[in-house]
Amino acid sequence: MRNTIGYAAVVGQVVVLAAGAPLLTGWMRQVRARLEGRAGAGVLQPWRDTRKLLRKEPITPVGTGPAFRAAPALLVATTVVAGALVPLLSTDTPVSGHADLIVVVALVSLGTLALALAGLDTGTAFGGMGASREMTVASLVEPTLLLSVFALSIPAGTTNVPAIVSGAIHSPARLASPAGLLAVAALAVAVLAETSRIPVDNPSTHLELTMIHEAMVLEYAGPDLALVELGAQMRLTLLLGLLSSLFVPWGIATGLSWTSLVVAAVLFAVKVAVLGAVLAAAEVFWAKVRLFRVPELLAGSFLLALLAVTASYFLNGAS
Amino acid sequence: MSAIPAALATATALAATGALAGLGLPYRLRVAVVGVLTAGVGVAGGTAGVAALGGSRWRAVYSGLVPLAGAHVAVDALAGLFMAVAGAVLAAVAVYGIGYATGHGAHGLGSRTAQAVLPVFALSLVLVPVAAAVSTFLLLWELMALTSLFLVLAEHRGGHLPLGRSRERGSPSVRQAGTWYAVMTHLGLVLLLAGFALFAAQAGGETFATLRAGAHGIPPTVRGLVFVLVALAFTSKAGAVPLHAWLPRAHPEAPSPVSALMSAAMVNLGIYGLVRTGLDLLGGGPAWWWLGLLAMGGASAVYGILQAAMASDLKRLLAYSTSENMGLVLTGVGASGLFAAHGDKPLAALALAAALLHVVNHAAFKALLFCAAGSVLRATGLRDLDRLGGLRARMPVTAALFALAALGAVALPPGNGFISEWLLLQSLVHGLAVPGVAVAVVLPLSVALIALSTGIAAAVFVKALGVGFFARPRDERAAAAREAPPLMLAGMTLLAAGVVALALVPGLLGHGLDRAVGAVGLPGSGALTWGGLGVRLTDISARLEPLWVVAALTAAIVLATGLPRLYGRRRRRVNARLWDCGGGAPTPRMTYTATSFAEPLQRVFDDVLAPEQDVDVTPVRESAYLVERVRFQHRVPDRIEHRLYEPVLRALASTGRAARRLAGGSVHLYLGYGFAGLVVLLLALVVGW
Amino acid sequence: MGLLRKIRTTGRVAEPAPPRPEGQVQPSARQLGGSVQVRCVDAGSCNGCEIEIAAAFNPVYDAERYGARQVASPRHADVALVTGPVTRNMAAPLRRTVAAMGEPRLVVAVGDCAINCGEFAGGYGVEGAVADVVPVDLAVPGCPPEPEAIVAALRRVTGR
Amino acid sequence: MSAGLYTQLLDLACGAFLLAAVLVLWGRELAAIVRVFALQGVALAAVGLLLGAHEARWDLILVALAVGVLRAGVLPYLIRRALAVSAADRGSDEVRETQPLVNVAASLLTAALLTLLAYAVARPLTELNPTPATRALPVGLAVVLIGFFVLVTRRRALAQVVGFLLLDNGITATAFLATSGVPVIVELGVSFDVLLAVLVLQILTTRVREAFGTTDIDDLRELHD
Repeated sequence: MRNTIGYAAVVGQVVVLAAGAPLLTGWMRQVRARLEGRAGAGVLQPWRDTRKLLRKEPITPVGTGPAFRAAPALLVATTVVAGALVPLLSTDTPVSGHADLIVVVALVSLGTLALALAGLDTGTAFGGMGASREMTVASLVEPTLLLSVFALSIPAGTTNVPAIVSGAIHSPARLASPAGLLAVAALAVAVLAETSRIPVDNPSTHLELTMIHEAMVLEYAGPDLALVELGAQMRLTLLLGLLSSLFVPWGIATGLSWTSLVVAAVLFAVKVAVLGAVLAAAEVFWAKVRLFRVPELLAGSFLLALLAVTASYFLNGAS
Repeated sequence: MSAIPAALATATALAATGALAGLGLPYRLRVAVVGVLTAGVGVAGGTAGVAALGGSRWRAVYSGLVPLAGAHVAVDALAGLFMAVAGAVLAAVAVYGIGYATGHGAHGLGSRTAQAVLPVFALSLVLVPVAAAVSTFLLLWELMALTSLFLVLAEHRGGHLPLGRSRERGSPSVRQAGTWYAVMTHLGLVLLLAGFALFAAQAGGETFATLRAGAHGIPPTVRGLVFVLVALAFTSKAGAVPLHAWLPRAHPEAPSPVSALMSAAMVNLGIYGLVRTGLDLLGGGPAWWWLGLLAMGGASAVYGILQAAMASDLKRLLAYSTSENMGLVLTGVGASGLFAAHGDKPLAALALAAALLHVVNHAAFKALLFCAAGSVLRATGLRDLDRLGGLRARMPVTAALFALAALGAVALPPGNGFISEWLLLQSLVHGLAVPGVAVAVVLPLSVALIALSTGIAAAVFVKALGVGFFARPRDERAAAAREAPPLMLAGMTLLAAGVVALALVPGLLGHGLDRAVGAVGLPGSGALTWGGLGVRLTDISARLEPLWVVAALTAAIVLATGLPRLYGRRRRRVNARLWDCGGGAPTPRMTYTATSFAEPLQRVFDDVLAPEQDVDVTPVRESAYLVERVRFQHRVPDRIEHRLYEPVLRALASTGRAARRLAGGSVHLYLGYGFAGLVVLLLALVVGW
Repeated sequence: MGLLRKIRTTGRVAEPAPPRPEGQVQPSARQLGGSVQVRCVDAGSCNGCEIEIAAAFNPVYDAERYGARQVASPRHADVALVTGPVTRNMAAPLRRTVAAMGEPRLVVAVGDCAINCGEFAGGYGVEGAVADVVPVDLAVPGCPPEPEAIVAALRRVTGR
Repeated sequence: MSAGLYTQLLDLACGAFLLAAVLVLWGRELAAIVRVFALQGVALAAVGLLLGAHEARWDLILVALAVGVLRAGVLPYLIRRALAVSAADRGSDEVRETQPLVNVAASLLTAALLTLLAYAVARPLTELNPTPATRALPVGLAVVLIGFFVLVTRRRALAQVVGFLLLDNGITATAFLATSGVPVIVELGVSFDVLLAVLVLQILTTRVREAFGTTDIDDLRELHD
């Protein structure tokens, strides 16, 4: 029984992630549309897009190689594995011992890297441009991510995500400390950069010269494109979910019971929907920054992460 | 007990035979025989190393071998680790080298001298960790330096290439690299000599056992001086910034198998020397030693990888990446010493284990990377990424192996580099429990620097793989490339097997690593438990089982490709032209080159890199408004070299000129100098005593 | 804060959706199932139609609510909105663009020029109407066509 | 107020205080910088109030309130007025710090190092008497350093004024945290000085602008040459 629920939680996390990701994107577009005075295409539209793309004919551009073919599946796979590891619904799963935050961060980077290689593999100017920019941004995000990990791991004494989350559930004061808040801010900026959102990248741009993520995937069509889009949407959901798990952990199942799992799923949906709405609303107010202003943004988030580390060390009485 | 001396004796015998064979045999036979014998040296040395890792130890004194002191030798697990790494790399690279030198013709690596020196270099790589006395160590160290110098210079005439084209870069760069290498390595030797002489004089003996026993009686300032001298020499050998200047010159110019040996086995010995003297012989030291190492490590990691990001020469890129990885190792060693200085032995053991594991991992993937780069060089005569490209279709095995090694180098799962970096990060993250302001300030910075270097490393190897091997060829030579011959592929496959094993089951290495860490007096298995599949930290809830990560990823890939197929209409996959914006087929010139790929990073780090560019516009003769030609030059010089070395060199040159003025040629003048010197000395004695 | 106030006072500007247009959903568009990605190709138009297409996607007409969205690459697209008479220079790029789109794909000719070269018929630089270059599935007449007409055509493709 | 809650709130206030300094460094829009500066004044007052409430000292509370009124109300108002005047004269050029001497990313990284330095320096002081207040001492020092840094690297006179005020905020915070409140007289004296300085600077700025049409400090160098 114990194992059944545990595995159910893992499968549930992956299913919620995969099924919910397009809905989250649809929801965010809907929020944005309403703020812009439009009617919007409905929350289900990304699922319709995916369905249609899966029905379309797969295309292999001549001159591309295995990296181009494998990247979409790898992108989705890394997100699925990371999604199975982090405690989105439950902290007590059979895999929770493996859920190391550094591993999760590295898995997400692996997906980025696969897509960048695919962009270079096409040999088009836009593919290379997207890959180059994406890797630049990704390499600058890395210090922020790892320092945030560092800051979060100090009070918990471990980098194990379920341990951090359950620790936070039991002593909520940790979250309201300066260290916690600074780490949230730093991680939030890093998440924006990792998921190619405004102000780092504009997900709905049509101008190739301003693209980062889109430029890498210009050659994908049909089912491959469906996987790429799904992968990107799942990544957004995963990272927003991780953010909510780390900083609003209440409701995540810590024990093993079916009810708590269902409650956790509902609360997860609510939390991510709220975060998504906030993000979508913020995107209406912000503009994309110039590519060479992005380092400033990331340097700022790095500073916040560093302050989080020092604050958690000095203020919370490690001495 | 008996395995180690027997193996070492075999290695020595094989190396001697190899040297003779290299001198005597005709070209075709020579390459094969020397290759096999060198591989034998590697296997024998590796066997000895593995035996030492397994727990056996050995010590001996051969009083006749070295005048005055006699040769002291000893093998413990720490030495064993480095011997095993060197041996394994040697065995695989020697096999690769047979194929490489065969194609090369009787020049370059195939030449008589190079083939005679190669086995000796191999032997020295295996034997340096065996030395157990200062004189023995320095002799072997110098042997290694000299033989490697010979090999770096092997292609000074310009290697002969199978396609009958001359190499892109002529021999001047080889000669220049040789000069830099010779000067820096010998300055290092001088420092080593000074440091060890001081140490031995104070400890009252030159065997490592005496040094170890006498280290604690030495006054702290002298100990500090010894450490600084020795550390400068060893970090220079390891290619740490700012003493790295020889590395990005010598490694690219050496024949590729030699580059692989230097980057994967020789630089490690710098780390070995540092661990041996700093942690073992001197028995640890005050925090400032280790803070210095941490600073050096962080600087090397970030600066090395930044230069690698700017490099468009494939082998130069790999050389700078060596600098980066040695920086990471130095960070681990520094953290280990720092924790030990503050009394946290288990954490110190964890940091050292991470550093040593990274040495092993780096050796595996870097040897493979250099070999793959060598295959590319041999097939195309090109090292310039801007001209390569499209090799994945023409050299599929080489490309796949390069990709595998690159995965290790970017330190992402499931690569092997990730495991050691994970351990290193864990040791740093949990290091905050160690008291001390310096620790609290330095550790977050170290984590940030490691993270930055890892992030940029990802960009670097995406560039190397994506620009160098993917897309389309940008040069006819790259378009005409053919897969490397079977022997080279065999050597690379051996290395690849090592990379895969290290990536999937690092636990196999566990006990050996514990013993190696234990050899310097830290509790080997105090902080780590090596399960069958992975690593687990003892006091902290953290574990990593790479095999499971790989299994999960594979399952997820199957799921991600399979599920859509079930739903989709199963239309046939069709081929289509690349989308060209409707403007006609994109030419290879339109693809992104390495330089353009690195451009955003270069702009971000403008202040650090200080690139130089100049635009030269030539108008036509008739009118100043019509442009005939625009020349744009852009290069990213090694700024540290620029700022640090050139002033020193200039100062040296002017001193030289001044000295010439002093040396007037008159015998009286020289005698006068001697007399004045004597008087001054006596005066000093009178005043001093 | 100014923007927030503006959003609140403006409210919804999208006009109420008109009834579903007459005429069958394009048979080849049935598989698309309510999701249509659009790539615009200007084959030589006077840019009057472009302005109307832009208007069709603005908040007032909001073609996006019927499931149509503009994309940056023909690989991602199901529908090519082609405007203008096809000039000699744009004939090959137009063919390539349509060829780059995966099946099922549709071509919508927008504006009189695209249907029969309009004002420019017989011009020395004109290759012909869109139908002379690539097979056309739907035509939106008008010079320029009103945004409603463009939206109606797109709705016949999305079926919503 | 329980000890735990007090520590929590104090830490939060200090965190906000430091964060505001960082944001001042980050921002380009002078109006936004002034807004952030006002928020920092609020955080500073909160620190004082918390300390006063914890130790039940009315003088401290009074000082904190005065500081709050001055730093979150009066000074930002004055600077904003100066800003409005210059914006009216010179247009948008004057209200943005477009080209600081050190680029923004580098100055953020420098701020990181300065913070670490402040922590390292304050460590021995903290160890003398480890209370929640002294433990937060590095925050005050870090703001002093960051303020100084702003003062050094900014070109616009108004941005420099903010830098100077940041420095002063830092000194006040350090005083609050280290000794649980400076004597009222000293605090009033310092604040008065600051007010004076702002007035002087404002007059100077106006003069400079009238004479040269811009407040880019680098242009002043031409006077010297």
